[in-house]
Amino acid sequence: MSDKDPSLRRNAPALALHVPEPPFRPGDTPDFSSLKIPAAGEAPRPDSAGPASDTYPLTMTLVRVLGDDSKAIGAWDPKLDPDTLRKMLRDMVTVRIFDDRMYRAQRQGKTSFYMKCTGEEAIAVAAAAALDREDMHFPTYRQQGLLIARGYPLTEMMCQIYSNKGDRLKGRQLPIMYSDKPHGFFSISGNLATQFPQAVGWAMAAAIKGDSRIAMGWVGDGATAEGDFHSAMTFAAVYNVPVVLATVNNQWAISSFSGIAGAERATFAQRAVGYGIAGLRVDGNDALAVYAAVKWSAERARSNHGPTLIEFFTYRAEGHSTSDDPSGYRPTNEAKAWPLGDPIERLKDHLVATGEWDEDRDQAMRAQCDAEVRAAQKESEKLGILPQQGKDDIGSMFEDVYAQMPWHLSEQRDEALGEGRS
Amino acid sequence: MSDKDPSLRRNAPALALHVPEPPFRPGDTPDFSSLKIPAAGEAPRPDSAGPASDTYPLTMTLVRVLGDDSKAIGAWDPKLDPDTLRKMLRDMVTVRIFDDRMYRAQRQGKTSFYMKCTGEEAIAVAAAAALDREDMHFPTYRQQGLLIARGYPLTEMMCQIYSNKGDRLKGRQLPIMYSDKPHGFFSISGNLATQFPQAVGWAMAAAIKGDSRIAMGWVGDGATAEGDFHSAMTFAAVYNVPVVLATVNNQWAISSFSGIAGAERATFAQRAVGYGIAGLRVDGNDALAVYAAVKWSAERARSNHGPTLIEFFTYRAEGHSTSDDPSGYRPTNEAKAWPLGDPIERLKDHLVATGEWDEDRDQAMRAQCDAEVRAAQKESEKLGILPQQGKDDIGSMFEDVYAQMPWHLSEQRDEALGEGRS
Amino acid sequence: MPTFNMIQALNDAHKVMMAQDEDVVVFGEDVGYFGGVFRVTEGLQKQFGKTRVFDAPISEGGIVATAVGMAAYGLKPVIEIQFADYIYPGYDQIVSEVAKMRYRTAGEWTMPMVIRTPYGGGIFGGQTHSQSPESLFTHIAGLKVVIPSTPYDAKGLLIAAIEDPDPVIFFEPKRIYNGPFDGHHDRPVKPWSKDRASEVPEGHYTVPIGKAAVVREGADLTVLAYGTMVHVALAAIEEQGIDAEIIDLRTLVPLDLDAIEKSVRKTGRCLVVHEAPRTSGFGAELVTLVQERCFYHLEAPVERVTGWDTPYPHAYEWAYFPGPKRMKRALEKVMAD
Amino acid sequence: MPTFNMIQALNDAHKVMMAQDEDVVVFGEDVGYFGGVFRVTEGLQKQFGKTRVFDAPISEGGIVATAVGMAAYGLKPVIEIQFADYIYPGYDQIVSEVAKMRYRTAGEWTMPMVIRTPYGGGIFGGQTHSQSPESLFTHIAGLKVVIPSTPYDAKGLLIAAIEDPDPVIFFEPKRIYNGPFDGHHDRPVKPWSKDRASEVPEGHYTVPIGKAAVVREGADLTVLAYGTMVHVALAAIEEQGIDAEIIDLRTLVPLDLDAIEKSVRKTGRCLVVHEAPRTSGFGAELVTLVQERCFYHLEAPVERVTGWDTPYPHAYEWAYFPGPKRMKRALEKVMAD
Ligand SMILES: Cc1ncc(C[n+]2csc(CCOP(=O)(O)OP(=O)(O)O)c2C)c(N)n1
Ligand SMILES: Cc1ncc(C[n+]2csc(CCOP(=O)(O)OP(=O)(O)O)c2C)c(N)n1
Ligand SMILES: [Mg+2]
Ligand SMILES: [Mg+2]
Repeated sequence: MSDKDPSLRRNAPALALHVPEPPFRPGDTPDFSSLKIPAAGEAPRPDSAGPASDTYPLTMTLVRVLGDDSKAIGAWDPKLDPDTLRKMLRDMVTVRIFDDRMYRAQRQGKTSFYMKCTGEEAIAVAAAAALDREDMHFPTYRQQGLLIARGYPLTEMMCQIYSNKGDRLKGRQLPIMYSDKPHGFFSISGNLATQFPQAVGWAMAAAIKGDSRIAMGWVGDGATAEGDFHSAMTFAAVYNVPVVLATVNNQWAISSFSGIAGAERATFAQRAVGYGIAGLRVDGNDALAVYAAVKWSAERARSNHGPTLIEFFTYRAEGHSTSDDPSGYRPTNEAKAWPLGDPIERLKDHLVATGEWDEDRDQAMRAQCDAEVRAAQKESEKLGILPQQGKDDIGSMFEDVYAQMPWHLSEQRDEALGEGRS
Repeated sequence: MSDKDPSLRRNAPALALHVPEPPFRPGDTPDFSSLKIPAAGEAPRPDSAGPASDTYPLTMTLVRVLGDDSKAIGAWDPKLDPDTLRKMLRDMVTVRIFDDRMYRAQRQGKTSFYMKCTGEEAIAVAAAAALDREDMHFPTYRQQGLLIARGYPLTEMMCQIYSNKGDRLKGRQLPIMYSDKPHGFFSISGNLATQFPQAVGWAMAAAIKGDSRIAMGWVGDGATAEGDFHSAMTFAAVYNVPVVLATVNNQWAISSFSGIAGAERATFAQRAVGYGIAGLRVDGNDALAVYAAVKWSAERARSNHGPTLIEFFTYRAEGHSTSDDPSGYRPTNEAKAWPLGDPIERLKDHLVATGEWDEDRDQAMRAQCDAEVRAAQKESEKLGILPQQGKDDIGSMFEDVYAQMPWHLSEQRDEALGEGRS
Repeated sequence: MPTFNMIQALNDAHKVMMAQDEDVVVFGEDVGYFGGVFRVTEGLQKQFGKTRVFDAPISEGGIVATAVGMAAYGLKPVIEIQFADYIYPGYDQIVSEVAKMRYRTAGEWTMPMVIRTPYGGGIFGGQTHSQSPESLFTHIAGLKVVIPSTPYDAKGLLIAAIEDPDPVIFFEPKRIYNGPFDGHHDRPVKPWSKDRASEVPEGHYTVPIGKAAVVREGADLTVLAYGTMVHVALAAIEEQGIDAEIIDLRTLVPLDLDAIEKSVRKTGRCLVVHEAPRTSGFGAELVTLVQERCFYHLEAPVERVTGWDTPYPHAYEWAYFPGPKRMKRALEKVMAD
Repeated sequence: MPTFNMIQALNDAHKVMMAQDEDVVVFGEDVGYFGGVFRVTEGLQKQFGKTRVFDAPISEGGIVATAVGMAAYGLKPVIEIQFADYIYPGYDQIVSEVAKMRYRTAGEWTMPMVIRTPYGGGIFGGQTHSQSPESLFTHIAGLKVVIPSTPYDAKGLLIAAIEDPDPVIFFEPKRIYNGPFDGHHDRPVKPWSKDRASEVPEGHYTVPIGKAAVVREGADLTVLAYGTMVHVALAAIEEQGIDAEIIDLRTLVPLDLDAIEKSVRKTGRCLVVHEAPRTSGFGAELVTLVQERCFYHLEAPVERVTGWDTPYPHAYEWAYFPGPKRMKRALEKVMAD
């Protein structure tokens, strides 16, 4: 029995709960023609040392650089040299191929789990290019592009995915939960959003120490709902922290569309306004726009002008993970209908349009990337695949809980070793 | 040894941590002359059924109704009849006297703890007047005015404060942690901000049930930093929840000024912009403005136009609680210097200025309130004060953990009773 | 009688209760249109509408907090935390609010709600899809803690939990959602349909909260287990040929101490089994109670079989999981002493 | 040698370490200019500057999370959670991040930090200023849990905690901040200055983490206690005239099991004492370990003296607190059996 007694209320209207629903469900024909996409080059580029309020209009539009003619246009054009662009293209292609191979490896039973970032490659790759090599990233599981762009060996990534003898994390983490300090890539957590305020803490430490390195935190659209998002924003605002906070809005959180995280009413970039920090909303499938926005935010942070929240607007083109089948909650052809295109094709077209690239070079580059990935896979599989693991070196399971193994873990290790032998 | 190696960085500037500092510390002469206070009547009043963005300018100013001449002015004037105003004045005076008596009772050793709301009386009292009697409040410990305005017996409040035989909460809660369902006053929690998303949940339930009652949640400026604040805002925005969310910005959280919660960069009302819900910033010492803002938000919620975040700008005129001595962290005369005045005097002056009140009536009313509070105190002290409690009915300590007492609590109760006898 | 796996049984319990009681609402991450990542809430939104079954933002704290508000209003929220490993952002609301509300309001406000969450190992879920945090809830006065081990119990206990006037943390052993598991990961997976406990009556029935089940009678040893470990324990004592009495606790709080005492008084030996890490696991409370109550009946120290005091390491799934080998050694020990 | 109460001793430990190690930073609610609501950080901001000692927003989750980031950078954060009752919003970051970081990164990232927090009853703080949640941390692999009971130990243990390469949850028994407490709330309060343990050396010294202290030798009974209860236990056995050995655990994880075993083997009886609720309290782990390791030496069941399995009720402060009467009955029981 509920408390309510509607008779208490005269002629007040009945209240109603609004439950957001995505525009399209399985069976519908996705049609994004009503989506308002600002033209490339339109967004103004304020001074990165200016007041945060200068950026507020930018939280409700999209910073876009690549025009329909594939030319770079407007104030946000980062005017990158072709070599940088070609490296970005190559990195993005490598990510795509890497994802495909590892997805397949999971399907072949070589590991337990995999997550792709298909359609989102521009974001991590261009962010890596825009930050300095010594800056620190606090990523989620869809920023494999950071590692690849920073030259982390593919074999290391694969060994982690296979939890094999080459896995520097000793088989302890779920596949793709990479960690690498030398490459400025903080340990990925399975607990969503935890890394976002951690990035702020790292940058606070840098500021305390008078360092010049900054941090960049990452979070998904769905995970912005966690309290940790608010912690990150609050601490970043209070202490004017030199951090770039990125929300990758790929419009889905497993089966929940971004409306369940609040996107019906406000952009994710707009959250910045609430805290009085700078905010930018960026076409995440436009590598140049991504680069430019991260560069701007990094400049701002590095000159003690404070944090920036960036929303990268994109689309999760594939399933959430190997455990997910998106045909259960969205039309299968929605990714194709998504109007902001494939970030790889868009960057390639730009290079072609500016005479810096052609089909032949593209084919050759892709073949090379493919060969590299295959070679790395072969190499790493020599060190084993998951089904063979977990039998040797069982004692290692008890290491690194503490710096020194306490008695109770030594005892348990001996028990476990005893089991192993029995 | 820290990680940093400044030599890594060429000639980048040193990063610096900004640690907010209040304008005045003990020894300083508080001077608020640079504080920009918008004139009463200036703020426009948008349609309560309009888009949230209509309110955004209102998040960065102050809705004020009572002018320097003590007349009500502008679109927000709620045009209340004098009886309502006189009741509000009376309630506010009662709150002030109640606080003084109970503070003194604590100092006399009659109870363990007390918290005043001096300077903030207008907020709860006017909010109670603006909402319907059946609407539900999820308060903090500084909304005693809600109970008093809704006619909750003072003796009940005092019995709770004394944890005595008359305490409906059976002596289980710290003084002032009231709870009363019939008066639409949810159980106060010692854990800051927990009630804020609970208010949203209650209002979600009302919406699910097609009820017409709405909820109002309350939180302090300091406590907005908790993750629960973000939960409340997110759920309220996502489901278009019929809830009024109030932040009482009294500029202090124990010893920390509001800058430590982010007030240097954005108002607390501005948080609303980040979620795309309506936001209002209100002079909390202006009872008419408080009333008008709550009324507007309630209308909005009740007509399914969604949630509103209101910031009530005020000043905590006394210590945080009986455990606190604010002279350790702010000038003792800061409260006096605070330019927005005493809410009681301001409402009184308004009534006088409109010919609805005079000094004699005021004196008489205050004497009456004083007598009522004294009588209630006498009455409730008949039922005991704290130092006498906790000896009888020890078995009650084990009730209400569950609906049915499980064996382990029966056993423990018997043990406790055994101790009591020994 | 239909044959259900545990997911179907839980789904059916929702349906029964949502049809019977309009105040029951269901929400959580991905539970609406999609029906939950383990599909426990499949079809509920279609049947009962979007305002009674809906997706929630990824905020376990917000999910619990809004459920508190709903319960205060008079609804009965049944919420899903996607994995028990993700319950911690909601821990403050559970510990400080849900658990204490009846007490601090002297019964004025109560918190009839069910917090469902899949827990436990055995699926190569790594550190954050394998945890067994039940003891962290057993320490909190005001909560009931329930863990079923069969489809029949899952449905009956879930219905009882929804009808219970107090908040219930309902842990679902995800490894046995689709079939019982004897701990031999290298053997073929057995479906529930081959097990008698998959015969689940239609409609409303309850399995009482606070009552353990003696799933096997025996004379020489009492084994206390719950969730997946009930099945692992059953297999292990058969393999070792020990005439053990196996008690499936089903409810950890309030505990069925009578059943435990009775059995240990009879057998004189006791083994406590869980997946969670050893130190301060619920096994510690069980051992303590047994030694407090049956001290003079004990012929040997009560033994514990548990997970290790480490995070749950991905590749070492079977070295971490308390499987047949760990059971065997403990059985030998407790019988030899 | 200066005479310090526990607050001064803790304050001094901060000063020693902040002067010695530039990477030590201190933050939390009200810890900056004001010096903390219990004044433990008084004067630190003035001495070490605002960027090393500062107020934090009221967000225990954010405080722990930013400390994680700082530790990842290479700093050593010493953070204050104003009351242990308010640690739960930070529980996810502590359990999922702080505790597991070294493990999940195979030692690449470590979390040397101290999370200080006042805990326990005896001050009429009601439900949310009296809790003893230590067992909720002892279950989490990767954390160390330390609880001092004297000014001397407080300083030495806090310095050891700050120097420790692993995260330490440092519970401070607030009832004895200003003086030891024998459980007789009706007697005059004794200041620390009358106690030998208030003689605190200047400068740097450590009390090792993982080592218990035998605070009274005895032959007939072993009492395991920590925090405020060490003093309550001492008084109780004197009053009962029992020749008990009292062990102040000082560290709960990693536990000094050797000291415990040695004592129980000698005495044959054991009583475990804490303020926290009984069910799944740390006492359960202690009882379990004692019966696992000393079963054949035990002459009677190990007894527990604890808080009740209820929230901490304001007016019933002394009916809840495990004081002399509860001690007496348990002592009689454990000695009689
Ligand atoms: C605290 C927590 N709650 C729930 C989950 C389960 N979970 C894993 S990924 C995911 C969706 C995240 O969506 P989003 O943040 O948008 O990131 P995306 O996957 O789209 O990159 C969920 C709910 C989790 N890992 N952690
Ligand atoms: C979760 C939690 N953290 C810390 C505290 C301790 N505490 C009690 S009141 C307070 C300050 C609150 O300030 P604010 O929210 O501004 O409210 P005000 O007291 O000014 O009304 C603090 C830190 C608490 N009660 N709960
Ligand atoms: Mg997403
Ligand atoms: Mg305040």
